[in-house]
Amino acid sequence: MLADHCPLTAVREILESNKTHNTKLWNQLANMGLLGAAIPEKYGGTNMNMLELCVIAEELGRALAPVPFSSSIYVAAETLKATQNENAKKHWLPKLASGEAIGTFAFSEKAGAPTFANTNTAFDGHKLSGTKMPVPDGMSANFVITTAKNKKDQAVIILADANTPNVKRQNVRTIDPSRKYATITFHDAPAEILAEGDKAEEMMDRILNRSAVLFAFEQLGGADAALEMAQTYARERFAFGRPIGSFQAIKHKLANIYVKNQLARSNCYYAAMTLGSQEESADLAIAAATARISASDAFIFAAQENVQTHGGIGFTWESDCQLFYRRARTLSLVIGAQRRWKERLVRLLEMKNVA
Amino acid sequence: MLADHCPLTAVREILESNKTHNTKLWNQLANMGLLGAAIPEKYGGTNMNMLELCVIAEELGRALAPVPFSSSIYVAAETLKATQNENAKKHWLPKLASGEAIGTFAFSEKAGAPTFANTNTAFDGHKLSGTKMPVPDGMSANFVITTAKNKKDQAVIILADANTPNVKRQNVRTIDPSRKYATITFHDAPAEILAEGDKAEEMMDRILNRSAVLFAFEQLGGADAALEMAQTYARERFAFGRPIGSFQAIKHKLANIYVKNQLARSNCYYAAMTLGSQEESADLAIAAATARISASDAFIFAAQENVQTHGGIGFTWESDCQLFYRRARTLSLVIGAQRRWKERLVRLLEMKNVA
Amino acid sequence: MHLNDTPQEAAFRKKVRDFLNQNAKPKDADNLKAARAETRESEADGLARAKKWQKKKAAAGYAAITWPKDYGGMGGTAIQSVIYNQEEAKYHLPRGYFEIGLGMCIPTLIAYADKETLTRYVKPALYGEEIWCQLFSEPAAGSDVAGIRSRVKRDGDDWILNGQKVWTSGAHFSDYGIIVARSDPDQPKHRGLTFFFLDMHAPGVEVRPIKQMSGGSNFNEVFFNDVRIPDSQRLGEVGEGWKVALTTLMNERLAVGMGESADAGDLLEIARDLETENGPAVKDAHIRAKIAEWYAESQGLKYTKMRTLTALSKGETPGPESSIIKIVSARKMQDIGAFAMEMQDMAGVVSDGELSPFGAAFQQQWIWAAGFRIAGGTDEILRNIVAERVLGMPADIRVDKAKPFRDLPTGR
Amino acid sequence: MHLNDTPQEAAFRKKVRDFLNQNAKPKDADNLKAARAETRESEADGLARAKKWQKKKAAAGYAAITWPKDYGGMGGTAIQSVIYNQEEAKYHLPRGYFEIGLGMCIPTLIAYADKETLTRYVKPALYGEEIWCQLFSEPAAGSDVAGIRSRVKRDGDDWILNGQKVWTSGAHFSDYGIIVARSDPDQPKHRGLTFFFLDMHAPGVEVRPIKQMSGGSNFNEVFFNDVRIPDSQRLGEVGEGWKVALTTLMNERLAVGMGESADAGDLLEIARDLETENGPAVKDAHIRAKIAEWYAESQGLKYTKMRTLTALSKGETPGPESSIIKIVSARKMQDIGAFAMEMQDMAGVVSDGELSPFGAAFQQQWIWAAGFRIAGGTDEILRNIVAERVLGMPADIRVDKAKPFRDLPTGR
Repeated sequence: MLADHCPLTAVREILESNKTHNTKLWNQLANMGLLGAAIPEKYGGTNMNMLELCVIAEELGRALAPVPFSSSIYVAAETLKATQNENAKKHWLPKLASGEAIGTFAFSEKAGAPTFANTNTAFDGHKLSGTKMPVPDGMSANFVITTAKNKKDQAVIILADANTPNVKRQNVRTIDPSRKYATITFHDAPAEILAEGDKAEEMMDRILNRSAVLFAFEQLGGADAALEMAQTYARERFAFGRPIGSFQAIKHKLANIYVKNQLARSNCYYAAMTLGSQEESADLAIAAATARISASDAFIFAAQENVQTHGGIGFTWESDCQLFYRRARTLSLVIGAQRRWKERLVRLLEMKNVA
Repeated sequence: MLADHCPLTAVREILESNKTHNTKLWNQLANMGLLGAAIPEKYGGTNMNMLELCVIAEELGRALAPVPFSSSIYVAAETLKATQNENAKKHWLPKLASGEAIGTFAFSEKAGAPTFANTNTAFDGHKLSGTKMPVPDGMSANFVITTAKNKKDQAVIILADANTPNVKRQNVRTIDPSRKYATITFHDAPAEILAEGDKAEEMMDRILNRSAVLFAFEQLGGADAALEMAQTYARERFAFGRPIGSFQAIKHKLANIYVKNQLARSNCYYAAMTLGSQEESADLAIAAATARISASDAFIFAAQENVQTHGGIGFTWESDCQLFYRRARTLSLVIGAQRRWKERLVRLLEMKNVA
Repeated sequence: MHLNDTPQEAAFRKKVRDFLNQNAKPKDADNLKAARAETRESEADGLARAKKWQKKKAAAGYAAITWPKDYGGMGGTAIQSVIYNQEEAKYHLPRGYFEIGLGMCIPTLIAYADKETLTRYVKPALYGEEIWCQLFSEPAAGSDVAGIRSRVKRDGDDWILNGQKVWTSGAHFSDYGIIVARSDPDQPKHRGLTFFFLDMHAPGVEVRPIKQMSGGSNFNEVFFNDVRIPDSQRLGEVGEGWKVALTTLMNERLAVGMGESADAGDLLEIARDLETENGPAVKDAHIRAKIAEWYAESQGLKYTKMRTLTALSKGETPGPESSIIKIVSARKMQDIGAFAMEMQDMAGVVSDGELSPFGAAFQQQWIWAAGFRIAGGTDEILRNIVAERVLGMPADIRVDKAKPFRDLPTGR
Repeated sequence: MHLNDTPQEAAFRKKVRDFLNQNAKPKDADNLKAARAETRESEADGLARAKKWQKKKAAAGYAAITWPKDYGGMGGTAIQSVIYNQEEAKYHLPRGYFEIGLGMCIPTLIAYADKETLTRYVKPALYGEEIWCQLFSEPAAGSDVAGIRSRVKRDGDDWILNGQKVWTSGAHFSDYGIIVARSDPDQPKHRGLTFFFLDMHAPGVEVRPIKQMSGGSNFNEVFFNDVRIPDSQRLGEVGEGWKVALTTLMNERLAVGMGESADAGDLLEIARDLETENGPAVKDAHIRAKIAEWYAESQGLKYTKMRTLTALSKGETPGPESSIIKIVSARKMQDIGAFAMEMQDMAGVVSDGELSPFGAAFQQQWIWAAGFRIAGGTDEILRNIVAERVLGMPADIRVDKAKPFRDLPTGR
């Protein structure tokens, strides 16, 4: 569906320019009501349901869509839906639903696992100070959801307007310039609390669980698109007088990709069902981590072996192989590396104690 | 060379019987002077050198030789060579060299990593009490080198005569009955110290380093023999009107085995050189761990994919595939699991600080 | 994905549960231990128990849920059959004696035999009175299923069979078998085959158990020495045996069972009890990462099966994509077994159930998995199937399709 | 294994060191940083520096140690050549401009050209005055090296060349090239090829750089539009170009360089600085296990190269077994790059050298490795080579050996 609105040439356009995202596609998504699909009507959304959002995520993944959908919707909107800060909700959710504003999240400060314990960002009750890096969609975002410590050394989740003189941002070069990142520095920037103390920890869990499912669908879409690209090439490219797809080395490589994609798809479907249920299901955290782990694995492998299937041409700048190779890796890191999700999964299994 | 003296039928004979080892081969090794190859002349050996012993180990590995060579020579003799307990040396080394006595080592007490810290075996200065399991060649050994704590809670390495009424032993069923194991219980068994305190820790390092190189050569021999078995079958077995070795699935499998075997061979050669040098080289520990890791990996993979290459016939009892499958796994665990050797290697690299 | 029953399905499930509750004992919480207790039972005892149970099950209509009522079936849906199997698996009931007969042999008969034959054979099979086996594999026809060398020659109204089959499950307790043999070696490989059913007690049939690497004997070699088969037991036309065999094989992948195997959760459990050199195994990041990876794979398999179920419930036929289940689970079984042995360190070699954690289940599954990666299609054959039939990759180059079978090169 | 020099070798090594010390600057301890400084240099500057150095090196006799003295070589041994390269690698010296010419092109000339030709071309190549490139790969002839479609047609004393080559290293700064093209498409694939050398400045030769996934351009496409080549520049007989090409290719695997890449030790180093969610990365058992595995692989490769060296020193020719070095190291490069990015967590995406640990070396190598797994033989082709030439496995079934080239099916 999105392939019509967003061919891979649109992805390449962002990759090769300083543009932050494809504004035409972004406006189309807004006009189609897709940005507000999971936002309550009260806050300007269409309140379809989370399953709808999963379907959209998969399509965005297939198209490698160069838009801030994940930052703004999977993370910012889902976080705002959960806060008790009604002002923030009323102010920002309708703008997210209409596409008028872009929100993002800024958890990382430097290389290594970002945690509340090691954050150097401070919130004094009114103002925020610290530097976050790398922030996805940091250049285009209107506001930033970020982590900090308050004066009592407790965890806080903060919302800061990005367009104030006390917020400085700079583009950061990454492995996937088709999605832009920034370094954001807050110098006594005005900001408000979304959650504090234990509530902040809970909110972080919620952010991770929900966005993991949505990112997993996006990864799944990408993994399937990479497999299809490899399949097509393997059928059409000849070597030694026969299609390269008739060689077991290629055949079994594609079968291995298919296997990983199918396992990921199954885990994503289950996670979507737990995400879609009315009650915040106890299984959601486990299902989300499981889907995230297998979808990361699937997309990384599919993208990598798609290059290999293409041979030399796959390593050229003009080939679309690179778009998948870059995106797969970026998506696997965006809400924390696979190794951290594995650790999280086992911790959850231990807590459930029935693993 | 050993293939003549020890065909795989001899291995099968031990696998399928209660015999502890092939006594004929054992006597031949003794008569050829191979048991004493690295034992000083002063203690009844021929004192060739450690390289000689590496060559013998590789040949024993190729033949999957069902004899207590590794326990008696790689471990017991090498340990005795290092002790300052001259009585023990004089008493046992000549017997090991002549094959008159078999020695072994007993470090494990239960599932999990055996350490001096978690040993439940106690030595009161004269008598030893505790249970060790599983002990390779425990049924045939004349004496046992074992770990314990003394009354001051220090590490000790102990030698206990196995043929006293205070030592009870019982055969233990393992995954590889072509090499027999035992549970050994010491009830106030008479025993003597080989090393104590820091010296015991040092001696344990020495035991691990030296035996790791020798076991690595044994594994290398096994890995190459398993590869050759798979190669032969892949050339001779036809399916779909052509040799199965003409299919890339099999071809690339064998290439992958070859790659691992070659890396292991290179690491083994380097380890042999450090082992063979006059001075106890600082590099020995690192080289030994490296050789051990890659040889374990190579033999396990070669043996496992040899079964797979053979298909159904490879899973039958009559097929020799099982002999390799079992032995590869046993050898990978005999002086500690791979995961423990990996941890050891990184610790050594950290100490060297130049990794 | 099919997670919840429709009201009709729920009603059927309840009926099944009532039947099972009246006739069988539910399994303990500890499946692994229970499964092991069953494996200690002698085969004769197991068989007797199985026949008794099969009779009851057939009488209640559950032995062949999807078959038409004409043949003693229930005329039910595939999803009802799945529901029954899901529920039955929760009880201590004998399994493994009738699956091949009812899952592969009798359906082939139903597709190809005349009414008289069906009247004679279907009911006794359904009630467990007669057991059937499938005789396809040969020493030279494993992955290459059509490479069959067993010969049949016409002799009046009969055929004379000579040759050898291998990997025949249950041949030693079977009364009948279906077999495909070469009737014309001058034809190309796939065209000179003819299909029969035969009496396993006929003169000239000799069954020898195969001892496996694992020590057990679940399979047999079967030798045929001038075995006489009436032409009335032929299924399909002369020379069209491959076509008939394909009907049978369509069902094979579903029939190869997996048994219970130790999984990620079991690793987590033993990790709680084991020590590494640096402390409790359950704190070791490497062990935790592996547990997470296998857990994700296992859940992926579980929900893939549910997706198949959903397809079934919509009336779709599950295709070759189900091959992925065996590709993943066989290798996972082998790797998890090996990894648990690694965690047990030097004592990982111990296979004595009294001394080894989990009754040496990990050691056993490590041995078994080596065979499971081969049985019912090797990893390599299954990847070919997925690549060709699901992903549309071109077939391997074939050198054996056109030549007369007798001219094909053979190895050992 | 060759670890220690013989007295003669030691003497030679000393002579080399003296020469290098007088003429070049040794590298810092920090190789990665130094290597990166060099890559920032412009190509024009690098080339000028390289030509200057090559002249000095050739004058001292080190530019072609193993060549006969007749051709300006030293008449030395292969081991002396290795010793020289080992020592040279320790100095900041430009590399990558003459390797293909002196390693592949000129040796092919020496094997096939007449004395006059050699007198004209060898010395300028040796002294870095003229640079050579190799024109074999084509869009449809990558892994399938013989699938060449570039056409040459005889025209009096000349040949007219049309077509396209691709992946030509250094074509943009080369003066001459060796090329294989199809002279007769009615012959089977390997039999209708003819081999030439040609002037890269001739009319009709157009060189266009290829932009790689990594952003850089180390390779070119080369287009030929009615390029005239005198028959005197033909090497080997008409139609025997494949035989000549094989001579060239024998040397290729040795010429494909690997560059410096971050390895297990570097992972250990960044692990000291990074935090996981549970504390220092260097304490994480999973990270430690991976470091150990890659360290063992790297050492295995290092000593495998030394074993090759030992074989060289005994006068043996290294065979296809050296393919394993690239199979292992390309994949290891990719995996280590990816793993380090994992360790860096969310910030693993950052490729800005000022912000990312190790100057983003891991990110760069992760991109590069995707190409390195392909260049000079894909992983898959190299495994075929190892299986067939080292392990004696039968060749793949070939459908393209006997038919006329023009009748072979083509894809895109």
